[in-house]
Amino acid sequence: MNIRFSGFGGQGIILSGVILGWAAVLDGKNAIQTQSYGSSARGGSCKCDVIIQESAIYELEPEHNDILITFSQPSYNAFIKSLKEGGHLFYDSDLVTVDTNEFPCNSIPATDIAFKEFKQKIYANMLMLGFLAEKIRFIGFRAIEKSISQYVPTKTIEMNIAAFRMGIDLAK
Amino acid sequence: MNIRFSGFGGQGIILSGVILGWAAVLDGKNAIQTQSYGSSARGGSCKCDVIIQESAIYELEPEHNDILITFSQPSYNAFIKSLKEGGHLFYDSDLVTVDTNEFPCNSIPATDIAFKEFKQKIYANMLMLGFLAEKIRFIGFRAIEKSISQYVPTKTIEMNIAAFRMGIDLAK
Amino acid sequence: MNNQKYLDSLKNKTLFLQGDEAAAYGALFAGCNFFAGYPITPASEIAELMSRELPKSGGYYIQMEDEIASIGAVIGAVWSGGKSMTATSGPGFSLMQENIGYACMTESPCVIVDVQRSGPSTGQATKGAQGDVLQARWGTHGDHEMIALSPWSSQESFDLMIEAFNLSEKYRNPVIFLLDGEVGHIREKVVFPDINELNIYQRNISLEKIDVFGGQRIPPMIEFGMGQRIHVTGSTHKSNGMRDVSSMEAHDTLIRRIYDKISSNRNEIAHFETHYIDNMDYLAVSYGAAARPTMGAVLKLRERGIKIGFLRLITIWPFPIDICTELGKRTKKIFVPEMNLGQVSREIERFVNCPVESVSKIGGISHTIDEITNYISANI
Amino acid sequence: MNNQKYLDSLKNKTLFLQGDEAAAYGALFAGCNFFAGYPITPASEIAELMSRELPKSGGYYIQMEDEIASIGAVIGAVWSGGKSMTATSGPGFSLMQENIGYACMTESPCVIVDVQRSGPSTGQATKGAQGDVLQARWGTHGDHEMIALSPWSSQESFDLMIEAFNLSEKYRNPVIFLLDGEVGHIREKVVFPDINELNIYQRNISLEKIDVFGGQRIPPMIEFGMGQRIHVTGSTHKSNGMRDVSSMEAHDTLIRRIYDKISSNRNEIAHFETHYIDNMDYLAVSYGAAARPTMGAVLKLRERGIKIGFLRLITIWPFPIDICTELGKRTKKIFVPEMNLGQVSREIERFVNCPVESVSKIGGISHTIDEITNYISANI
Amino acid sequence: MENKYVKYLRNETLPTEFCVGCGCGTVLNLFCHVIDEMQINPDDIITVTGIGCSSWIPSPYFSADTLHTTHGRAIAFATGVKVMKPGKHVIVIAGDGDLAGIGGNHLIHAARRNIGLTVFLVNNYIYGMTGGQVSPTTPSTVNTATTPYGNVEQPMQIAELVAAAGASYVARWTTYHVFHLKKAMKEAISKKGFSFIEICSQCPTSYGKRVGKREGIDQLLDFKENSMNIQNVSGMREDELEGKYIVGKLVERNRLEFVDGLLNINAQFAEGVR
Amino acid sequence: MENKYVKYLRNETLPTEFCVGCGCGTVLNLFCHVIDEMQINPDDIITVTGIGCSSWIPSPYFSADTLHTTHGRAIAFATGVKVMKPGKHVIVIAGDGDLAGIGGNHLIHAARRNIGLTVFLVNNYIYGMTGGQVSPTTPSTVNTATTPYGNVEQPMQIAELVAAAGASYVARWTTYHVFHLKKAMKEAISKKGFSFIEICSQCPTSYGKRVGKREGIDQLLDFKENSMNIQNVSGMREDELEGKYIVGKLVERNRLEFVDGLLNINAQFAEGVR
Amino acid sequence: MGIKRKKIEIEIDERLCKGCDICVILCSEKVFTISKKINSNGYYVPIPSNIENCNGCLICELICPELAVILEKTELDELVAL
Amino acid sequence: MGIKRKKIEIEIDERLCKGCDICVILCSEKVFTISKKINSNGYYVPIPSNIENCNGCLICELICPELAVILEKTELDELVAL
Ligand SMILES: Cc1ncc(C[n+]2csc(CCOP(=O)(O)OP(=O)(O)O)c2C)c(N)n1
Ligand SMILES: Cc1ncc(C[n+]2csc(CCOP(=O)(O)OP(=O)(O)O)c2C)c(N)n1
Ligand code: SF4
Ligand code: SF4
Ligand code: SF4
Ligand code: SF4
Repeated sequence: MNIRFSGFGGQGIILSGVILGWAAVLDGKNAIQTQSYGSSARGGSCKCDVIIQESAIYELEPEHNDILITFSQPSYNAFIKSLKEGGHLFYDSDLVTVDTNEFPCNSIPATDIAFKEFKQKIYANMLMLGFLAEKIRFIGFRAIEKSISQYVPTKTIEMNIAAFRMGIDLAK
Repeated sequence: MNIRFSGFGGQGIILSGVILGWAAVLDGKNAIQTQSYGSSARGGSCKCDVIIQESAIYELEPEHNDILITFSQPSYNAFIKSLKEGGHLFYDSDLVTVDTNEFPCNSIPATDIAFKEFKQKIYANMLMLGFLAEKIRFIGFRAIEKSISQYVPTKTIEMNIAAFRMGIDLAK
Repeated sequence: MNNQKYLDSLKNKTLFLQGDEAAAYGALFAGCNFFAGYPITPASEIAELMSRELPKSGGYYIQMEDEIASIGAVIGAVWSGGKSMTATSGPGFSLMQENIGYACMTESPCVIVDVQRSGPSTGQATKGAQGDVLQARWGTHGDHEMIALSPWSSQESFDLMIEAFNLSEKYRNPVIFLLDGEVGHIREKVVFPDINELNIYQRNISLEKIDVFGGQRIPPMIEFGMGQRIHVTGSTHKSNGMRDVSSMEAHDTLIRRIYDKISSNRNEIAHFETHYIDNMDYLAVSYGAAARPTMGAVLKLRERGIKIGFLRLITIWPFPIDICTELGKRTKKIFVPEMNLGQVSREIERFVNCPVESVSKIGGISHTIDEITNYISANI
Repeated sequence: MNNQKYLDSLKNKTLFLQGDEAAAYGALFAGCNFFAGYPITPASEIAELMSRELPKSGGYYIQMEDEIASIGAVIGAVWSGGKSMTATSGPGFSLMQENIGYACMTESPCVIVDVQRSGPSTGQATKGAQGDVLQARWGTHGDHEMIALSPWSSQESFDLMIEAFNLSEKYRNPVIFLLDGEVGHIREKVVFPDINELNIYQRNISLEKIDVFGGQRIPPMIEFGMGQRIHVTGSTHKSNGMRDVSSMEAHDTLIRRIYDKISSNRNEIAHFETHYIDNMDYLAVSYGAAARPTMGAVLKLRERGIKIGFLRLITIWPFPIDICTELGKRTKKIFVPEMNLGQVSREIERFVNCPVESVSKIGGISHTIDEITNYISANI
Repeated sequence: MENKYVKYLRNETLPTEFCVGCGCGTVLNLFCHVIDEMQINPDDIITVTGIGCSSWIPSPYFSADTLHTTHGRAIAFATGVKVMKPGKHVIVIAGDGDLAGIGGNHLIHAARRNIGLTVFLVNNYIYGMTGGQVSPTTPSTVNTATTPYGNVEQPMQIAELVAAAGASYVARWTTYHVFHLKKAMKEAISKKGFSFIEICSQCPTSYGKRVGKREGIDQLLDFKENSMNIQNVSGMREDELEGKYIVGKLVERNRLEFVDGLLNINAQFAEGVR
Repeated sequence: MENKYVKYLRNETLPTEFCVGCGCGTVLNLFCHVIDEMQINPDDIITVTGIGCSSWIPSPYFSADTLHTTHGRAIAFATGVKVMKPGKHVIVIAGDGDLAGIGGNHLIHAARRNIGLTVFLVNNYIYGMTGGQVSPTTPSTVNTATTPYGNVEQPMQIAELVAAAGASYVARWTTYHVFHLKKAMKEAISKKGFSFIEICSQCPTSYGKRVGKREGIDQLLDFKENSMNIQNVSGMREDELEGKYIVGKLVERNRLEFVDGLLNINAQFAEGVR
Repeated sequence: MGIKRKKIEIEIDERLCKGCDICVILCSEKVFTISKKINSNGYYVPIPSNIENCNGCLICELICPELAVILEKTELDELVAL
Repeated sequence: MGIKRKKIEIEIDERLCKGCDICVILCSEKVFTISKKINSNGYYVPIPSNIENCNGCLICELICPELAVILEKTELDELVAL
């Protein structure tokens, strides 16, 4: 399964991918995570890819994705082409306008909810991760929560997990 | 014919070789000149090799010399081994003590004569060149004089040629 | 906290690490206690991790003013008892070349990581490549041998870095750790070993006065501060280290020894992995990032009934000549997927008579499995 | 005095020159008007002559603070209308590698002289060698091609330097002038030509706005100050020069074009000389200093009735593949005298099936004719 | 409608790729003003730059001949340019890491040589482009990506160093001091010989966030509040000056410009070989 | 009988390969005296050097651990040495071309970093070993092998530059000032932090002969006659100072030494990962 | 020479502005206000809502890192304008 | 504390001296004279011919580039020596 997170730098895109990838490993699967960085992480679109498989992973850069998660219009525009036929699209409904109906779409106004519920936009990524995890049940919630608690600053673990769980609820 | 000039830095060793080599070319022969330089030119022995041939010269560093000219004891010690059987040894009789009688020897107290006759030790090299040129008649005197006048500072051409000619006379 | 305690604290841990980070941890396990470097994409992660972890294990991190200074400090540290390393990418690796030659000439054990990016020149700074393979061998002036290793995963990056330090100490030669931007930046699972079960080659140090630069094929070292007043120089030297720049014999003896200590141990240094070579018509040879899709392609091709074997190089230099020569006799054609315009493929050509075809890809995106599969299918 | 007058004053002169000096005069005849360098044995004579002669011909000499700055200034001068060069030896050549890659990437015509000395590292500073042959090809990071020429006499040093500038301008690539300490320091007869009868390749400059970095295999240049506001970068760029560091296509197109412009013109660039190849059992291949005693040995061996041919390489890179392949088919064995541990011999191995034997000599003293003669006699 | 100075830029490259609130854009902006006010035709400008965010100011944005070189080597390349094009304005703009870190030697030697380059060093106290590693100008004790436990080195006083190296014109200003900086830029460009301005600039992304100044404006306000003119600092102790930005003109003097020196020599041969 | 300081030398390397009357030998001589008077065991000294005649002072002559590095890089190598051996005296001796020419960047950064090295820069105003090419310290107008029509560059004021870079101790003396220089060497070696002495030295072979001073003594007499103490030059004009050797101590100050800084950090982890 | 009266027009270039708010904060006369409107690049472009307060100091135009402040200052000759 | 009398011995190490004559010229008391005798390396080694003039300043010993001046200064306690 190839998953791409995308958006602006500073939206926690890469962290989402790392958390998901590590969760997959904790869940006994194989996973690799890659990201785009450097100058393009400042201005334009930023992306983070995760490949999760039962078998050994030999592909390094997937040509097509099964899932695309996007938090900005420019990144949506840039990456929508990479989504496989039948792939799933997740996006922040406040920040992205979708101009195709080729794909099953799942959206929440994650950033807005995060700001309203947790006082900080930065929790949008965990909201979305929960939303994704519930919609596509491929990694155990436990593993994801464990992964979250290992990757976010200790003081924010609780909030992040709360956001993650709210994402799950929103998907139900 | 392989000729090696040797002595201390500052005795005009290399200039002698260059002048002789160029003279050979002016005389219609093939000639190459090489020299040792760098740190060894400061302290220890310094050498300058000239190869003169009618045919094209393919050898770059002669293993053995037909003629060795030497102006210092250390360089004599270092290079006497390089002289071929039957090779000719030329040296400044004040500065070098010869400890072999394997070779035909030719010596003059060139430095002393230079100082006495020309007020400067530096003309010893041209004295020796004249001495050599007369003893081993292999390059025309004309060519050598022309070469001298091209290589020494304009103001000293006359003195250098005078020294050269005195060398010739001393060899007669 | 000393190194032992620090490493105990990491015992048997499993982490999700980039190849760069895994390499840095590998170095710490190998006993690296000095890192000097200069930031550059895609190698900066190594410096950053070392700056964070080295002080914990009692080592030292220093960011120098450039790459030339970095490799200089690394070599200075070696002779002062350090196990030391630096990490850079192509532009910095080019700048280091003069002093890499110095490390060869003075037989200074150290590890130089080159996380290859898409070149030449500044190229595509954030994209991976395998374009420095021949530079790793020939980048510095004058005759020398070189050891270079290239891992294909984060776990191997960790493991191989330990091997890099071991080889470096054992052969008293710099070792080039040829990561590529792809492997350097993939994050995947890495399991740390128990340091007490690892085989760490301890520097061979003589407490008595011996010839540090000759006498035996790989002389033991004496370090600064041991009261032996050693003399270390990149100029031609006698076996006691004293400069001798005019004798042909001194040079010939020194350089041939330094050369031979590597090339005559080729088979001991050369690591590789083979798959399906007992029953093959064709052979794929690859290494580092490109070896992963190649492995995927080999599996696919065999599923399709194409008898293809796979040789994955782990050691690139000294080149694993014997295995290439042998496999070259048993295959109709050799395919070499590389993220460059054909570098290892050239070396293979020297040892085989069958056609060698470079499956090259440049521009910073690694081969897909399908690309390699299709290329090979179409060209057999 | 301008360049024309200056060169007229040298017309048809015969001088007794070192290979270094001859190379410098060759550069002046080729129209070189900018030299930036840093002293180093055995290349300093080139700088010294240029510092003396360039002002006479209206050009500029500058001694920089190091070799990195020197090659930098050289490239800066190129884009500002200069025909420019630098000269160094191994240690400096290693330092220049990063910016040599920049010159390749930006297709900046210039000439870099490497008067090879005995390495690696500081080695034997005053002794000649041929140890940088493969470095000249692979010294900088990333995929690139290279042009490198190696003369065997003072006269050829002069003539070939003109060719070096011509090739550099024609192919818009740096050219490495691989002198060796031996040839660089022999003094022998050199005859200057009449500048008016020489074939000097004039830089192909476009007065109109065109793509300076693409569109055709070797695009014309536009220089600074022409009002075209060009953009020159060592990062991956589009054909108009503007940076594009994320597109695979941009990189692939650029790098393959730069590569192909050299390799596809291999036979036009590759100069060599053959002797006795019509009737041979064995072949000697050599170049530069080592080619002289080799020629002497070939003559001796033939006198003794041994049928040996001689291929003298003048262009080392791009490697003259065709002649090697062809001659390789007609000989039982190839002998390669080189003042290194076998560098060109490795390249030959790629293209022939017969045994290739390196007749290597290191330590700063060139082969004698007898050494080569005896070696070949004993090994046929 | 468009800002009239945008005409000095390569339009297709806009908006810039600089981070939001980065000082590099301000330097670019001021540079356009200066060129405009000095009525210099951009065709008479050759910009030379290295590698780093600050190097992007001329490359690709400013529309003139642009030589984007390797990391740290801009001044070396520019030397070749100036020698061959002494009539042009050869202007180097790059970062602290580039010009004073890896490139420090070229900087001091060019200053000593007094070659007629104009150098604008954008000092953002960090290696911005590579993601926030310590730079030679990072203040002591600051945590960066490679000084996680605080920087133990002293920051380099670049302007003072360049002055000691022999430059003809040296000043230091911040991106807050737009009027002073604009004036200084004009002086630097007009000055014969090596002229140099250290421009203290904000980098919210890689530096600011490490010192609790996450937005560009935060560092600008710091510049505003903590700058002191060089004329007022003599006699102050080192510790009193900590955290201060010492702005103003450090040096202005007349010495033989290097390329003039070369031209003088060549002039001796104008009529024949001497 | 033998001079008692010869015991500090590698006897088999004597007599030195320096030219007759070269100042390098005097520096070597004084260094032996200093080590003797300070009662430093040579086993506690690590000398580091570059390439050039001056670099031969420690390598091979002085009998201690010796790291003879590449041209210009001595200070970089020495940095690695000092970090791993903070208890040893790490002493760098090399030439102007080496340390301030090609190696200038390492010099200023080491001074800034204030790493506890002792650096003796032997300034002979020329590239001696390579046969007399212009150096960054060659005075203007002097003809050298590569400035046949006179040097058009300004000479670098190395001591002033190193002071501006942040060194803890900076002085300049000549080989004529043997007593002062000996004292300064002791101060430099004792000083915590980066300490630096520029030693003006004669090179009859490659420099002296180009300025009409063919013997070592000629330049020594020039040093004798034309030196001025730094305390007496303030207020003097540049042209008044031409041809003068400004000697004396430029700087002595206390700042955190770099390796101490590193050790402080490591000490934080002495009891566990923080 | 008569007294001059200045006419000032200020606009912000939507294409270029990145919403750093430097102009907003540094303008001593509070000419700009932060907006809630996102441009196509995703940035909040300030609004020059109090142009009449502008004293023509030019700092906004000079300091804007994106050359996005378009400020036109027309000096009208008072005598003519009257 | 008594008055000290100094006994000074000066020798030049033939093996090391290169005949630069720096000692000869810089000695203010003219202790050394230039010799005509060449050593085995070809250098003219000065002769410390006027040792009695030596004021013990030590400059010759310190400045000799070859560590060739051997100067032994023995301080004799006057009282004891008497
Ligand atoms: C030889 C070399 N080393 C390292 C790098 C990586 N690199 C790119 S930009 C940069 C430093 C940027 O810092 P600075 O010059 O201060 O510019 P800024 O980005 O902060 O404006 C570095 C180290 C490189 N490109 N080349
Ligand atoms: C990278 C490199 N460039 C150039 C040289 C050649 N080289 C040897 S010594 C030297 C300069 C010597 O000058 P300096 O350092 O002042 O020492 P001196 O000989 O004058 O004491 C140079 C340029 C070298 N060895 N390595
Ligand atoms: S990283 Fe810093 S310097 Fe670079 S563009 Fe962003 S704010 Fe500017
Ligand atoms: S060349 Fe100069 S510095 Fe070198 S040994 Fe001779 S006198 Fe001394
Ligand atoms: S300063 Fe410029 S970029 Fe920033 S908000 Fe104002 S107009 Fe926009
Ligand atoms: S100073 Fe020393 S080397 Fe020179 S003459 Fe006197 S004793 Fe000899």
